[in-house]
Amino acid sequence: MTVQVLLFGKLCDVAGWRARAVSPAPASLNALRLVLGKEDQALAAALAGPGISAVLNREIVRGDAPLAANDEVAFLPPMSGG
Amino acid sequence: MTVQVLLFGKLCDVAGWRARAVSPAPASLNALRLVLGKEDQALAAALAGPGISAVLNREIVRGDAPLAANDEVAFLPPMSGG
Amino acid sequence: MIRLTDQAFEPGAELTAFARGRSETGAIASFLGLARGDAGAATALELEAYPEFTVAEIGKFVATATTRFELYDARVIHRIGAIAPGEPVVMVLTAAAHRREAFEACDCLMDYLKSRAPLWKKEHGPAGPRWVDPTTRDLADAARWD
Amino acid sequence: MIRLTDQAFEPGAELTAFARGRSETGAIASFLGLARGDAGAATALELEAYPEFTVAEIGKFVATATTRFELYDARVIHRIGAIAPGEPVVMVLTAAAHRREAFEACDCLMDYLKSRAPLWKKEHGPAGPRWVDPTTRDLADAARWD
Repeated sequence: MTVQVLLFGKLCDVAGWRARAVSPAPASLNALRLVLGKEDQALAAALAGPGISAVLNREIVRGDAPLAANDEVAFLPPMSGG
Repeated sequence: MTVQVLLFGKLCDVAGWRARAVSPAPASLNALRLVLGKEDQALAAALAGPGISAVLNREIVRGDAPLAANDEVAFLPPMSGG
Repeated sequence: MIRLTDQAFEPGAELTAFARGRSETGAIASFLGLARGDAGAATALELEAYPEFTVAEIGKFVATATTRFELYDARVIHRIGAIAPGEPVVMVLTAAAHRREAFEACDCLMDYLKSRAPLWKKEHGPAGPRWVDPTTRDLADAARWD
Repeated sequence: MIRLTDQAFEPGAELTAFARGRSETGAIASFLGLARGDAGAATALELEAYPEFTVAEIGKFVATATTRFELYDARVIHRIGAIAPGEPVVMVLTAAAHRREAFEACDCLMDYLKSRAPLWKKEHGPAGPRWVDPTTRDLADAARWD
């Protein structure tokens, strides 16, 4: 019963990690944000910042969503390619 | 004492020639237009049509201009490249 | 159609392949973005992607643009990983019957890639690394197509 | 910088040559115009120029565009003579620090070539040859930059 969490761009630098398993799986995206933020205030602030997107199993999610075992959640900072 | 005359695009097809020497050299561009038109009414009409540019010695000329021996005059129909 | 690569690519070869055998395409627009050296201020770029997601998202956008601009074809090649100054970072190619559609689609795709595609760009320079945020102009450019 | 040629050219090789060694150029836009077959309605194109004059006039326009759009470089290659469907007719390349300038300059140069450069285009089709006049849209496109 874990969810896989991925961070990209500056969120990686803030947290000091790129991917980790969170176990037990929180019930929702918002619950996952709380779990991650409790251990790391800088990450909590960064995740609450402007322009952060959440992606659940490769689909963008606005707001909250329930989580299940083996879900993949990614947090994405503002994008800039090209 | 000649001027070299060049026609491009549809003007060529109308006149049936691409380049010819006109001798004696007419005194001006307008005089040259008259000389060419006197022998060929279809060309006279085409040269008087919209969007015909005259080029004298590789410079575009608006309206009339004096001609001298060995000048090169080109008449250009509306342009379309690319 | 969409390719992320951590290897240098050759823009001319991409254009040649894209242009081949198109007897009904009148217009091919292309854009090639190179890593600027900024006279020594930038020593390298680093591009990060969320690979499968990034390819899928760009693919969705390309499909929308293909319909909107009546394209015959479109192609996006984007570097990821470390990129030296002068190297290609991104190439967009669009094929249409006429030039206006090809130009606009290419322009629109580049605006999307600059501020809305899941890519993250870090500049390494003498003052250390910094994550690049889209500029105000990038955001305004992308909003032109909304 | 400006080349008229009665031989087929290879667009990819032109892009590769143009893009080489540019550590400060961020953006290269290019446009490639191909002869369309129009599903059999056009069997060949024929392009006429007044060679030295045409090159000089295009050169003046490119110089103006280079200043206006702050280009690092620009290149125009234009076919003359007979051109088969699917073959390249024209290629414009522009290099600038940023993409907006490169795109706009390329677009502007193409609009110029379509209706204002000393070139004359004849289409050969099943119904015989006809001289192509610039379309209303071509004229309006060129006027955008006045």
